Amino acid sequence: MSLEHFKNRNVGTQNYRMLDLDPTPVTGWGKFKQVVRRSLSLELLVGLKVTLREMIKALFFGGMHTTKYPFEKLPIGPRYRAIHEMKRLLESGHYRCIGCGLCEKICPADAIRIDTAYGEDQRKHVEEYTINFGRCIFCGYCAEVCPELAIVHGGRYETASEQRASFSLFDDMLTPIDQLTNQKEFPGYGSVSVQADKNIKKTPLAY
Amino acid sequence: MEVTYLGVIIKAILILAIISAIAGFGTYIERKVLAFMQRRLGPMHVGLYGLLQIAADGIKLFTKEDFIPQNANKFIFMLAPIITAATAFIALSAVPVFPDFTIFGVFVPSIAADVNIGILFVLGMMAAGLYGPLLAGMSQANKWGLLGAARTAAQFISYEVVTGLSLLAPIMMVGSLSLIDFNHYNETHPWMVFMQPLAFVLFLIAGFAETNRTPFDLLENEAEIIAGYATEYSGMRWGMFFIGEYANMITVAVLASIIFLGGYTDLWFIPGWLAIILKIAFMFFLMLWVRASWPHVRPDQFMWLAWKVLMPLAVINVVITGIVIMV
Amino acid sequence: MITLNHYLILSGLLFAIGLVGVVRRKNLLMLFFATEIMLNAANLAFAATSSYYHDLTGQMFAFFIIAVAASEVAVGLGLLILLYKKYGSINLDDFTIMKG
Amino acid sequence: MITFAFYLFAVLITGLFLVTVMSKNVLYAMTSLAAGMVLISGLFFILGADFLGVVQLIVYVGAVMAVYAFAMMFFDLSRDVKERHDNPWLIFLLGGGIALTLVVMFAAPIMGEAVHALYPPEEGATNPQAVGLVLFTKYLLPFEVASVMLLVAMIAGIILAGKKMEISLSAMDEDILPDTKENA
Repeated sequence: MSLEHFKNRNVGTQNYRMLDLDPTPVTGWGKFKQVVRRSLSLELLVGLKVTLREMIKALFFGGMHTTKYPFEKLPIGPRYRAIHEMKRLLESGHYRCIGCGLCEKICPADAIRIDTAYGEDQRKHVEEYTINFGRCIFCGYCAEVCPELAIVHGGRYETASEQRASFSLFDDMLTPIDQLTNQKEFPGYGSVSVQADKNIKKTPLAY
Repeated sequence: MEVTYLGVIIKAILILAIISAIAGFGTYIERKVLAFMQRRLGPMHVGLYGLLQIAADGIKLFTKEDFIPQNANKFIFMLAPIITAATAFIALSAVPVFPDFTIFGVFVPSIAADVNIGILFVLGMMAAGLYGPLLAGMSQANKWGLLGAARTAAQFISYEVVTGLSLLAPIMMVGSLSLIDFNHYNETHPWMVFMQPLAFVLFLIAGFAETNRTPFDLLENEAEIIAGYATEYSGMRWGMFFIGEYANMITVAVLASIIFLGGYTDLWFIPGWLAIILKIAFMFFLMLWVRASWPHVRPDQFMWLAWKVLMPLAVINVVITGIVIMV
Repeated sequence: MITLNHYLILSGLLFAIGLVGVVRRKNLLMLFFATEIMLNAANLAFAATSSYYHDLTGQMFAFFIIAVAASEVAVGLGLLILLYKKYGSINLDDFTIMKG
Repeated sequence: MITFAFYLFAVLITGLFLVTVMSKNVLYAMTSLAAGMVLISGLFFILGADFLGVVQLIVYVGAVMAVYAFAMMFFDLSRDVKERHDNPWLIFLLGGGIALTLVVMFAAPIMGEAVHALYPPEEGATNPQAVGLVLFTKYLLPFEVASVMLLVAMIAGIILAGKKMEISLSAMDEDILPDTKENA
């Protein structure tokens, strides 16, 4: 099942067929005729034929629908909002987060906690960044408000864990440094729109 | 033909063991076939192709809490599943499944109890089997159980009539009530299903009703009455109802094979013992196939079907057969 | 060795049990149960006699008794249900309107 | 073996029927009665009356007792049956006396040895065949009368229990149904 299949469900455009049901017979003779017609036209066997056809299709022509879930997964949409990912700068490998704290402010569930400090190099460092996934409602405001595209929603949806501390540390969500070349620019919710450059307006000089 | 007590006991134990095993295996087959018909895989993970799923289910059933409701009539509540399982196995004791054979130089007739009223005995035991669901439903102090029990009584009483009358026409043609005689009759005549097609259809419908299989499983119709008579049951007591149900399915399949489909006579090049296994397997598959295909019926439609359609048809069939035999 | 007398004594015993039930029971349904016991005892005596004298008449009577029992149930339970609908009880002690 | 079976069955049947008569619980009474009838059919098998045994199994156990069970659904089964007994000893005295009379009655012809078989079974015929031969020759008229009686009983049962059954609420259309709010 491809992603294309997911997007184009074609709801409402299928060829539904209307059954032309006979009116319910009222008289005894009418009921009798209906029973005889339905019994002798072997309508019941049609149901048997359908199930047998499906079985043969499934067994011998590869029509089995089962996805063995833990072993194979269905693709999810690019705009899916699951566990957060923290991105790195592609050039230097340094994390993108500038510690502005906007995500902490906007989070409606009060799940994000950010702690920053000035480091030795007189730059602002993110000392601690945690998201409490017990409280996160996956609304996506943090990704939307982030000015640097540093925090985005990823596709890792299996959120069950043995303890609350899982997935909540900055380092866990950060792209591993050796995977830097595989880091994809985020196209989904909260990312820069395609024609972002055109939409930027010059600051009027009059000010 | 010499009947020894030891032989009878050995055969009884063999029937008990083999049919229990087949009944367990039947649940696996049922889940697989239903899954295939819905284009799913069915149980896959326990053992090769999920074959050990039966063992896993058994362990689960045995270790589950055995729950008895507070207001229930405890003794009868505990007795009911045993009745279902026991009657199903007793019914099988009068059914010859294989041709007689000789093993280790000992002649073995393939029937545990050769009563000369085989068919009636099987029907009688299946009739007594109605006490399982009935007492279960009435003893558990639960209104869904009571509804299930009421449906049990109505359904079984009605469809026993249809079963008996539909089998009457073949009995008249053979002139005996012994299932062995039925089998001998098939050696010299074409299969009974070609001579009595209506009786075959009626027997199948009534058999589905008496084994509580899907188009007619109103006793535990979970869409309407939770689980009917089995609402309060859990663990192995619940499992015993199902062993009984599958044993009954096998009984009906064997009866249909012997009476209507030629029994264990040799078929072209196929030896008799293999032929009857194939026939029984087909009948079993038919039950699962129907379960996958057809929806439930409403209880009032079901009673209507029994008394206004099937019973008159069966009586007409008997009358016509009688006239043909007489002329 | 089991003789006919064994069966007849058993049958008489069962009949007495049923009779005690009929006299003792006040609930109509239980009364029906007791009558069934009596009918069964009679059946047993008939079948035993038929078997020991090699005569099928006893079995014939047993068949007719079973037919009678079936009819009795059909009519009796119909009346029982009517009674229950009308008075809301099937206890014999409650039907005392004829008592002066 | 047969001796053992007879005594086992006899003790069990007596015990079960005693439970039926003495128990205060309807469910126990019905279950023990049904079990006792199954065992009586076992006695019939021992006596060689195979067909009678099976008829007992099908008609009594399968149909009659199931109909009783149907009637039992009127009652609250978790509660005991309340019955008032004025004079319990009289009952047992009566029962015992009649039992004694019965035994004497049964014993009288046996002592006399003046009994001989009217319809011995055909040589070589199985029990159902022999039964059929007698039933459809000598007892044909009673058989037909019994069938008419069953028909009459069935119609009577339907009419007695099924008053006002012709109104089926589930088969009606919504708008024909009586307005439940007004009635409530």
